[in-house]
Amino acid sequence: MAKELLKGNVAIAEAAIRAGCEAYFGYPITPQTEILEHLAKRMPELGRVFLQAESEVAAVNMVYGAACAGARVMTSSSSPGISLMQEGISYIASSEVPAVFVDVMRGGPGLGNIQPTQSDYNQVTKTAGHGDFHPIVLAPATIQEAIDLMALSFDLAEKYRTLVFMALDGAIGQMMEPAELPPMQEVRRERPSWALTGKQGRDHKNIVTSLYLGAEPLTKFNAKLQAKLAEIEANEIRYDELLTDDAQLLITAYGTAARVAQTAVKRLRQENIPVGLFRPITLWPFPTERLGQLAGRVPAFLSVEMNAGQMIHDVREAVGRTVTVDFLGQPGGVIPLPEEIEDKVRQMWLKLEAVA
Amino acid sequence: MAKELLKGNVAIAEAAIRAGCEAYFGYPITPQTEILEHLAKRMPELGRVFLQAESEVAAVNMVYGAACAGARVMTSSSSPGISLMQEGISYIASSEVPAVFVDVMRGGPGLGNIQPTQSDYNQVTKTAGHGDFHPIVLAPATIQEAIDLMALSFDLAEKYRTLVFMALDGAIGQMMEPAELPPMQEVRRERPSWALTGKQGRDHKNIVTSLYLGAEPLTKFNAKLQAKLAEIEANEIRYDELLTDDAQLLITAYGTAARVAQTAVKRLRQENIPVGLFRPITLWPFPTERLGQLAGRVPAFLSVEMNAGQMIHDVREAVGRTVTVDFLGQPGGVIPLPEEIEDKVRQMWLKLEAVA
Amino acid sequence: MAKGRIVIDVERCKGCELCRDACPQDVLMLSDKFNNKGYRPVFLLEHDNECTGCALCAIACPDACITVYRQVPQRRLHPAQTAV
Amino acid sequence: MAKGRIVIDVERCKGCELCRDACPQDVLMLSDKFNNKGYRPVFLLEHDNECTGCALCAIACPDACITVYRQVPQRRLHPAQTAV
Amino acid sequence: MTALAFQRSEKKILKPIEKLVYERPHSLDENHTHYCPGCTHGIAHRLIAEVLDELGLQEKAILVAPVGCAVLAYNYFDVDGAEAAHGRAPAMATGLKRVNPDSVVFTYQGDGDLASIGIAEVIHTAVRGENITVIFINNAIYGMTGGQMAPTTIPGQVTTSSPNGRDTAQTGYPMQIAELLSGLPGTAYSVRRSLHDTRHIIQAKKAIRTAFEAQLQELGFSIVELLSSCPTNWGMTPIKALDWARDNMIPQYPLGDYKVVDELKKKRRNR
Amino acid sequence: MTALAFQRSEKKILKPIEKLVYERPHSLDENHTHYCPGCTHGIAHRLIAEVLDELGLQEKAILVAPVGCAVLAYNYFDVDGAEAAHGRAPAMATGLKRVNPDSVVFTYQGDGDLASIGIAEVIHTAVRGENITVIFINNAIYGMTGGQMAPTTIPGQVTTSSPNGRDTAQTGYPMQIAELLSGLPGTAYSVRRSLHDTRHIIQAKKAIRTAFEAQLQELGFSIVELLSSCPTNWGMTPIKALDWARDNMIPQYPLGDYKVVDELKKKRRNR
Amino acid sequence: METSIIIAGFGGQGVLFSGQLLAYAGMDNGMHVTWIPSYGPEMRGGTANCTVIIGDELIGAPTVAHPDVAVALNLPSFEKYAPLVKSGGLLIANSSLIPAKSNRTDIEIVTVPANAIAEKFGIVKMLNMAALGALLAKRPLFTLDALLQTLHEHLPARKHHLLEANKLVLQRGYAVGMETAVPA
Amino acid sequence: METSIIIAGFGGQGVLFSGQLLAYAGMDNGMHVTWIPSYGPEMRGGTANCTVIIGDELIGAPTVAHPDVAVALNLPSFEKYAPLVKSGGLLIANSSLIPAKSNRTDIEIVTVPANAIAEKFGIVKMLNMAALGALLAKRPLFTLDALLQTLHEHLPARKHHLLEANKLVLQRGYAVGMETAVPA
Ligand SMILES: Cc1ncc(C[n+]2csc(CCOP(=O)(O)OP(=O)(O)O)c2C)c(N)n1
Ligand SMILES: Cc1ncc(C[n+]2csc(CCOP(=O)(O)OP(=O)(O)O)c2C)c(N)n1
Ligand code: SF4
Ligand code: SF4
Ligand code: SF4
Ligand code: SF4
Repeated sequence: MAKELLKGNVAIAEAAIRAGCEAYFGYPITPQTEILEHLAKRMPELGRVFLQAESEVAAVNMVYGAACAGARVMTSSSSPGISLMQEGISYIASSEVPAVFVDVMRGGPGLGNIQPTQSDYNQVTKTAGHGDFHPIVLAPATIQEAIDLMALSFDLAEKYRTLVFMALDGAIGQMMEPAELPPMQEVRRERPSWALTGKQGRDHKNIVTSLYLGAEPLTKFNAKLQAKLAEIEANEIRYDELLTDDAQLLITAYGTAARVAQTAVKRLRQENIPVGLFRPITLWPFPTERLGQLAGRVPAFLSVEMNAGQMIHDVREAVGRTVTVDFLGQPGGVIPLPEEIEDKVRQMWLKLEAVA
Repeated sequence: MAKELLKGNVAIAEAAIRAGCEAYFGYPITPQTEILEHLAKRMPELGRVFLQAESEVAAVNMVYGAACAGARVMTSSSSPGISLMQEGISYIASSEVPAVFVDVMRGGPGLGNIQPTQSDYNQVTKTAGHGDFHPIVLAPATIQEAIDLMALSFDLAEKYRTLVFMALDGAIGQMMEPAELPPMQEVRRERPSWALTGKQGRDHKNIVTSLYLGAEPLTKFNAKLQAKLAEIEANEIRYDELLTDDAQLLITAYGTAARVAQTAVKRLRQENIPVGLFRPITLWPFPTERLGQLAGRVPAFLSVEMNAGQMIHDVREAVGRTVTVDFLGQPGGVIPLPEEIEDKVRQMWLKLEAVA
Repeated sequence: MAKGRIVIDVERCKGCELCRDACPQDVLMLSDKFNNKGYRPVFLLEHDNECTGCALCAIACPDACITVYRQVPQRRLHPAQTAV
Repeated sequence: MAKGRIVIDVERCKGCELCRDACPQDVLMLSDKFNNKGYRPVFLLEHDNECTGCALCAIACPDACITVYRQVPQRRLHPAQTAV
Repeated sequence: MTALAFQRSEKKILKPIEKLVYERPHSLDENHTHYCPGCTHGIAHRLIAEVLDELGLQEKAILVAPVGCAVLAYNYFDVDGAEAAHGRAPAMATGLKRVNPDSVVFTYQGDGDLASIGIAEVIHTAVRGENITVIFINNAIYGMTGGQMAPTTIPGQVTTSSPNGRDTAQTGYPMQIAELLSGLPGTAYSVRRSLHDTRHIIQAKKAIRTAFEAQLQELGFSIVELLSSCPTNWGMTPIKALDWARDNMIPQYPLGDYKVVDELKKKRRNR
Repeated sequence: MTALAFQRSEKKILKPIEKLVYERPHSLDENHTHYCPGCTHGIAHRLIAEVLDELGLQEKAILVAPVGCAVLAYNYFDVDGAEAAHGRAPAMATGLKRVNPDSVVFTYQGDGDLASIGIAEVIHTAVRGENITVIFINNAIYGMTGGQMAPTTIPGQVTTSSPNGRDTAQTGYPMQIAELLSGLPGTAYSVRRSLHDTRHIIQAKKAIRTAFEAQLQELGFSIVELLSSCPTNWGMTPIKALDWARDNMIPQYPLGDYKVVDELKKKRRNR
Repeated sequence: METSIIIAGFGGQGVLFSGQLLAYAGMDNGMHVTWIPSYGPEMRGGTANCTVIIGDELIGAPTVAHPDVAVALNLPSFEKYAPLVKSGGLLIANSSLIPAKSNRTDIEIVTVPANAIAEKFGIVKMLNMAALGALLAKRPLFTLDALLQTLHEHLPARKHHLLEANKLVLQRGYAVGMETAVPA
Repeated sequence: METSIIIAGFGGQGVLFSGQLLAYAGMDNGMHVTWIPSYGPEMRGGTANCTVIIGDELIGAPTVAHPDVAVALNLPSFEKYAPLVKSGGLLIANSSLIPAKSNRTDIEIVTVPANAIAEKFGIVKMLNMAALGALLAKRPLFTLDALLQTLHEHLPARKHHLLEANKLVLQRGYAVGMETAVPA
């Protein structure tokens, strides 16, 4: 297929369709409503399920229901809507049914605004609800990557029977860029063995629940869940490195912030400043180990985020207290400019050179 | 006043009353329902407001409303209920109205069970909703401390116009212990100048909102919010230390886990193992700096938590990668036993000695 | 009057007495003994033999403990009804 | 017929024409010029002088741009109504 | 075959033989329930299972259990089952039904679950005319959490969160769910029945049957409200509790058919 | 005083003098609204402000603004105001009113806000007979987010999330909020009016006035549903939009008084 | 010095209250105490137990793996806790409902026909008092009179007429406890 | 090499579409492109702008502080972006609506009476095409024909009858651009 100029939100919606998404339940909220609107048009056309829910609370529980039936199902929302989904998300995690969530983050807290941010990094990576779990969190930096990760997200969700979040800052949702869509995948007809379909002659009933009464069953379940999360940590860490080999200063950033950082890195290299970019693609599991390795020889890090500094704590934990970790960014909906990063890196580099 | 044998939930409820709490809105959920039930009896008796909301979503928004009016207001819930409150919590944070939340944590994720856990550490300390903010999080380890912190929580909430969480594991809510209640504080009659009361002759209207349209206003607001959070970090860190002076091995734990650790420490000291206990009382702001100092001379840490390991990441970030940080605990509703901690510490101590 | 007979799953019974209350013949009673769950299950006063097999006890029972049989004159029987 | 007069807050006006639609005298028109918000505000065709002060325009206006005055014979005036 | 032949040959003896007139429905699982002695949750379960048996739906049915005393209902029915978040069973059922249109999906919900925290979901499910069935257990209280006030609590009724009796000036009036939902065009069937004695239990079962038939005929949303007892939290013996339900709940919650679409009326006449 | 004296002295001249017959209400703020040209949100604002003026409530009133096009309503009224989470205005109003019983609290909500995401809160607020007033703007669409389907969207109406027209088989039937809430005992006043022409606007204002009077008399929950237009998302000129509202909305949403408690009826007769 | 006590039995046997009574008495007598129930699923029925710790210093862990004392009022509790009592500890078993025996020789076992005593000297509901009597005989944390005083203070007024019967049951339990010799 | 272009104006002036058109044309001509709107509050009205970047390598940052080119279709946009254009850059100003002048001497300024051209050769809505024409005259990212081809492909069929008029407007804008000399 040829490249098309695609808007992030539309690309994601169409990529979900191409990945065989069978059902979508969601509620309008800027800046992701185009996902819902695209699916409102396309899903019925393809004989698949589209339903505008009465709220995000209803949407997540409809997703939960469809996921229990073993259908490829997704929803999308933005920050306040994701907050409303926390209980349902936790139930889904605890029931181990696969589901995909798209969070196109906007300015917060509260009603905030609709500008692009990465202010919900903690919310999606640390819990996304009560209890001990993490969804897999994928953060694309280009429209093409958004398309590719969208397909991956369904596969990972089903492979691990877990939740996968596509975490987009609003800019990725709103921008257009040429990208190629994969071929159409039909909706899968067979349902997994654990799915609720009615017994239909099965010799046992299937049950999906998140209730584990008493300390023992829940402890046992949590041990299993943690083992699964450990497996995901072992297998699914994804990241991208730009000029890290000889870097003396590393920028960590994801999504739009990483794109901006990439521009800055290129320009700074022209000034012979040995800076590189480390871009986590999975925000959870976080590439802690690799960052730790890099910290062995890189004395200074700069976390660039479109928030008040959230991923920086994961970076700090990964690299330890013996290296510098600085921060650049702000919440509120401002995309950082390459120039700001360049200035900051130059300052850091001056300091480093002074020490050396 | 003399000591009484008080159940944690009841003590908290009565302490809130004594602190002049004017209004309570909540929804039943085990293991905190006694808070609601105690207030159902006492608040109307005292001419104050008690209302059972139709849901946690409604409850948090009623709290939001009463907080906008400048009333001392609180709610209480447990893990799934707190998940449902995330949106409202984020609005409250963004509107800068004071409110107090009690979270008596139970087993998760999902419906889980009703046994005591600390599995929502991340949820309450890292975000408690979308956007960049942190509530102040207080974690008492005894009933007396719960009573004392309850009064403090209202004061802090009003001082900083912020949210304060009392984070209790279910055990603190359910256990009984002798404690002393403070004298009764009447409901404050005057309302703060920013409160919504109707203009009542004021020369300007008051507005409470969490909407900051456009990137500039929201960025400005967030800068203000971050400055406030920094001020809280500077002023309000609270922790407790037991035998840390000469410790070579430090347990970090809070709430019930810390009580158990205290027993273990006492016993281990009798075996001449130089172990101490570091107990954060504020989970946010986290005593990062003090822990960092201690890491300067303590080579090994053990994080004991009633979850799968959440605070341990804050500990790791604080102490760096040059010291050992081990973990003991599990989610699911099991209170750890002193013996388990003792075993673990003995193992760690043997290793430390072998290295030395 | 038609004769009936009931079979009670005593381990399932919680001794709530709703069946006893519903029984028009008053032929149900709580046992003196406890079952494994710690309840005193109900039993049919067999000697009276007054159960009509009306099944009202079964209709009232929250725990579906009761199976009901009724004697019917054989000629009135449709074949299909006895086919197992 | 009573004579009326209206004052339009032109900067507030969005040129929606709901007032014009509501005016029974048809004495309102959109201006050719734009206001600062970029809208063509409405104005009263003064020369016709046919406005009755019925205030229907004001009742229809979503932006509360219109103030309406009406000439009334002075004797019918209650003192209170003119006190400022 | 042989047994039948044998009986026929004996026909002339005219010795009465024993017929099975009631047995535990197959759509119930063998597990013992955790319900308190005499709690009518068990009766409601049994009736649903009988209807599933009679309509041959055991292999098609999917239960959505609530949060409430019936949280473990999936252990008691021998059909596929899910456990919903508190109040959200209708939304979950919607998700299930939309991707499984050939299955028969029903929720089982208490009054805290459906009328309080879950009112939005049940209303919108009815608004959409979602083709599912709701069995609604109205016992005027929150059972599972130990007896707090529900939106269905009777004025003056003492509960742990209305210790001086429900005060309508502060907490409002009981919600009449069957009536409320009957007003929505998407609702095909909305009735109220009671479980307080055998006559009413039999009527309740007929209503449950009609509700499932509405779903089978794809007529839209169907709900049966069942007045139920909670002996434990009402602090009564099971029998007293049924009397209390009769004397206090029925006056507040009149039994009756609040909405029956024509397609179902015809069916009932023909039966 | 002097002006008055002057006029009196001139009385005999009988020259007509100019009387102010309509001016911008004081309870409106000076800010310009961000509403699209001809959007009836502005009319509703004006009517509320006129009623607040007339009843002398500006100093007592507290507005709770929704999430929706009216999210900034607090900028347009000169009264104390809060901005609620999407759909939760009635819960927020409950909190405000319970601790400020002497104030006059009203919410202003769109149909997405009130009928979709916020249906639970408005119903329970009515169930409790909470002494607040709700002004409900029914424009059959989600305005702020760019024209998606609302629960009030007319069957067949094209929106961005029902691109082939609202399909009742998939999405259900329009919600009749005034009717629905009138069924609850806690509701004192529930009516539907329209803003599509001046005659109806005048009637709408009277209803708004009665709703606030209900609150002042502590009669419980009051709501006025106002059929409104959204020229932008309906893709029409403001005038065409009002015609569309008249022709398409009124048949679906009959105007009328769905509940008026006796205390208010008396009052209205006496006026 | 800390004494940890687990009391366990059926829901209706007064398990939680008797634990609270010990805690109150401990507090009234100047000791540090904690009481914690093992609260079960959000549903009815089943067994209940609680842990009471009484000591002369602030109490850390409110639960124990191996209690100094276990009071088993029914068979399931006996089966669960008999093996757990700390070596050298005490097990009080309600012999009215517990036919089984423990083969542990490293703990002291006192069998009290608690239901029988309660029915004889009061009403069957007081069986928990019989067990507490035996407990105090073996572990004199405070005097019988002190416990009675506490009972008086914490029993609702409408139950004060039962105090005398409670006293008799408690005393009889105490006597049984005193009679039981330390095992070989 | 990257060229960054900001197009800004009133809501109805075709700002977003003309940006997309440039992006499409860039893509069709084998270049890397990004387009990003600055999406405003969730409400109507106000001004709109978008940033287009066209380059020969994968594009990083989709926004810029100082664009190579700014196209200002109304006065507020002119006031906002005139000072921001990169030194040596290009500013296209719709002189039909922009009476003001910039005192910058380090950039090239082309004034195009876009409304007037559009009204004369097509309809007023095509004013954005006049501006694009001028842009291509000064920054030949691709040929006029290439842009027209792209327009043809992305204009909905029901608007194809307008293609010819669009072409005229575009050409006229191009001519104006060509006529404008580089400043001293
Ligand atoms: C979000 C959430 N809130 C509260 C609870 C606690 N909770 C469990 S069941 C229940 C009420 C049950 O009452 P009802 O629905 O009437 O059913 P019943 O137990 O009476 O059958 C509540 C409030 C919960 N589990 N989750
Ligand atoms: C929790 C949440 N979900 C969704 C949104 C996005 N949103 C903003 S306004 C709105 C709908 C507004 O429609 P309506 O209430 O009908 O008011 P109108 O704009 O038509 O006046 C939505 C869905 C939000 N801000 N918060
Ligand atoms: S006052 Fe009446 S007549 Fe005059 S302009 Fe307004 S509507 Fe027309
Ligand atoms: S109704 Fe108001 S805003 Fe609309 S044109 Fe008339 S004066 Fe202007
Ligand atoms: S608590 Fe009430 S509703 Fe729950 S099982 Fe017991 S009797 Fe039934
Ligand atoms: S979008 Fe619709 S409802 Fe919103 S202001 Fe514009 S016309 Fe009014």
